Amino acid sequence: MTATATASTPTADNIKGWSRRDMAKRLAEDIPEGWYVNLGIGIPLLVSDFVPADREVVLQSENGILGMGPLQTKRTFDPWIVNAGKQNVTLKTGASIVGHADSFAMIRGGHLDLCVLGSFEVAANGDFANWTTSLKSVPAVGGAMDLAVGAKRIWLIMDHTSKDGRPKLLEACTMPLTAPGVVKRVYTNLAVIDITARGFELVSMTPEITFEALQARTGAKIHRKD
Amino acid sequence: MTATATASTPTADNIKGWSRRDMAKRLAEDIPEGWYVNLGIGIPLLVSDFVPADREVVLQSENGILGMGPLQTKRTFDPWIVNAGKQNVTLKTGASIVGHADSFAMIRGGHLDLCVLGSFEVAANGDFANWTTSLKSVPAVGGAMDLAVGAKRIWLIMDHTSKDGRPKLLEACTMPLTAPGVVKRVYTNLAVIDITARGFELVSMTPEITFEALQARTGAKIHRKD
Amino acid sequence: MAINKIVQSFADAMAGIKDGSTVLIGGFGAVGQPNHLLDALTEQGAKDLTIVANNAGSGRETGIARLMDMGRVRRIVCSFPRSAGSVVFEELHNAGKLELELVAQGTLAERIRAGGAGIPAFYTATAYGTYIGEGKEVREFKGRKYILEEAIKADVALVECWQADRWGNLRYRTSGRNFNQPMATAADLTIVQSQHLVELGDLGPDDIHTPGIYVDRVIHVPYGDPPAAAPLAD
Amino acid sequence: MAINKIVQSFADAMAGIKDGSTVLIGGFGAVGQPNHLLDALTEQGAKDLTIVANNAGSGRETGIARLMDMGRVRRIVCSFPRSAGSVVFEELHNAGKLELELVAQGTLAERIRAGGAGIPAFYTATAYGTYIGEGKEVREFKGRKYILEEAIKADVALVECWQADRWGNLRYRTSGRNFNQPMATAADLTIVQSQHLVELGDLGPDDIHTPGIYVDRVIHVPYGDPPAAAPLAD
Repeated sequence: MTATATASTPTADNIKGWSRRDMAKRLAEDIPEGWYVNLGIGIPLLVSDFVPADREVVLQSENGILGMGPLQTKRTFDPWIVNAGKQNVTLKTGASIVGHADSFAMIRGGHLDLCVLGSFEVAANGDFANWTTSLKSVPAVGGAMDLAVGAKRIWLIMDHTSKDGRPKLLEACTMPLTAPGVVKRVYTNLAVIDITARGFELVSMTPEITFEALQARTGAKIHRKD
Repeated sequence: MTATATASTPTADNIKGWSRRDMAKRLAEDIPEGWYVNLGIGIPLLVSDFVPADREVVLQSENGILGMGPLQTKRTFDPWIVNAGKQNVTLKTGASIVGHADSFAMIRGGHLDLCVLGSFEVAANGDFANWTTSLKSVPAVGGAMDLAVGAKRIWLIMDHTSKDGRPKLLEACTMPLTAPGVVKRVYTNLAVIDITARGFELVSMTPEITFEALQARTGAKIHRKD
Repeated sequence: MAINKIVQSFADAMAGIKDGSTVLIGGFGAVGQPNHLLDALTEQGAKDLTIVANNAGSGRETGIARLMDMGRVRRIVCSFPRSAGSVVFEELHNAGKLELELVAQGTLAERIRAGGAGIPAFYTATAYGTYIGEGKEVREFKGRKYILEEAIKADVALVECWQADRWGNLRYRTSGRNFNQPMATAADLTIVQSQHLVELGDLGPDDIHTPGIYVDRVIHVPYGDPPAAAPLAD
Repeated sequence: MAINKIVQSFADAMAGIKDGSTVLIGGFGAVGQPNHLLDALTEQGAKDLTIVANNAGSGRETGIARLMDMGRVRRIVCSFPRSAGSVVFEELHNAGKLELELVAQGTLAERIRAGGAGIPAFYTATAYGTYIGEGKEVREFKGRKYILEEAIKADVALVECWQADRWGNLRYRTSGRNFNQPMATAADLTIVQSQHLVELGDLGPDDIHTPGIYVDRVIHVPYGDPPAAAPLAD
């Protein structure tokens, strides 16, 4: 638990670790063929660029698309197809459309193998906070809380620390929760970390850093896998 | 309340009143254009034969048909279309099909203007019993209880008395209820009777009988409309 | 005579909507927005409205934003009130002139579906243990905790679709289905603007997204395509 | 590699079904019955089953009736157990060898839909104040009384459809949709017999009744038409 105390002090840092594209690629490679996956708005959507071409993964968008393809181009333009981030996207061959009630029934009924989300904070008990940093101004929640409890697995893709060096992987979240106890794995710029009954467990880390330096940048104990 | 006492004594009876087809015709004429109507299995289905040809009424069948047409003939045979009574029926132009969950959402959500059912008994408070005469043997319920609470109006079409002359319109049902307090109108071989806050209220009756004779064949007080 | 739900004017489409109504408004992003019906509702004048929609509008000139800007809305129930362009919402909400009920998007969809399906309330894991779930009844089923959510049943639903016939049978075009489909089922008066009118029977029985029983009025509004979401790559 | 849910044998279709499973069985009347899958399940040998279906089978030679007659079923959840021909059900139930849970048809459909949608329980007016509702929790919402019903989530669903592709996207033919559609969503293992196999993309995105996410295995069973319900008039 001394790690926590150390880590809550901002750490002067010139270790950048993996880029967002590296993180997305690493995560994409961990998705097996045939999984049904929802990618949150923003960085998570990058994951779709890195799913190996010979691997069929079916992307869901919470506004009712199953089988979402890449962003539209001028050549494929169809303004009637948008994803949850309200971008114009394509449909893959085999795609299907449902309305919002059926789409969220799919999400909340435990049918997605994986949902990848960004996050402000994650705790060693699997709590995470990704919908608002504060309740002072009016927050917007969208489908985050539904995805958080509905998918079989929640994986987060996020920076390991804030810009001023404070850890985002914590003993307990400080921001309003999206859902308690649901995160299974976190992909950061410094490491890939599972969340198990023991708390954070290291899967892999960037060679730019030592385990001790990683621990120092993390707000709760990191266990090594047995 | 003396009526009740009188009526519970079987009444030797050679008044037949209206035929089933008469009852069905009378009920059909009371259905306005544009109503969505579910007709129960058996006698209620007869009603569809008497909807005036120039009046569009949309029939629902609880296994997912909206816009049910007449029974199939050898000429129109399609074994893939059945109604709730498991008869091969036709679809009208404009018909739509849904699955069982969506069909009962339609029924239970209060979207049907009317459901016509047969019944063993009905009470002056709107309770009715049409699914089983007894719980001694294994009963089957089907969609009766869903229709009973879901439709905007429940109208019953039934004999006024049992074969041995006992009233089926009662102060309180003796058989297991299908639903409490939902019946709005009863079409029998002797009369058409509304159920209001006062109880049974006479709408019309066969000229073969007097009001007193009708009352004698009824297990609760019949009020005349004001 | 025959059933004919097609109306010829926006005034007929909006007839009878009362002050104080709860109004469901379909659409997600720029797609499937019943903007012409919203403008007609603004014209019609009903006020003190509660509106239920995924977003709280953007800009000031049209749709939900205009209705709010005209002071017709007392309360909004939505999942994503704040977005680029939600200026009217923020002004009114900050000034205390517009109540907000924030609902998770899936819970919103399910509450509306429940309203149409005769389910007064249901349990869901969504928002348990969060700010949004605070104060709601918690109950455990098979070792997991859920909160109780009540149905949303409205006076009016405004819906946009691709094809409609005189019975009110509807089909949506791809992402235009969104909230339009559940909302069509959950109001006493469902009003639809349709890009195309088709003959009864043109929509096959296995291909209808919203059966006509849910629809009260249809008006033909062939406005064309929604705007592109953002500039596209070549 | 590619996703391919199509299996070539009934043994592959039934692989892994365990004793004690809860099995949803689609169909209504003679239409949409997954009878070939039921026979394959009988062959596969799993026993001590709970089955969920609208009816309790008829005859003795096929389908649910045969599965029960072979002693594989411990409990049945259905709305209409007794009908012409339900001889096996009556024998076993009367002999105390088969438990029955009688459920109103709409509640059955909604409980299954809830199982697929992550709703653990919901309130319904159906069966309040009746024998079937006895002992269930009663609660009032807006002045009306409802009972609490819990979701049905199963180990296996057996489904019949008209068209299927290798992703498991399904379309049903008219009355064949029935319980097949909600049941496909509510099991850990959904097995489908399809009259036709089609290429991926043959089913338009707006025309799919069951998205492939709900389906695990598809087997091609072009058995033709169900029998006529009764002799027809000329």
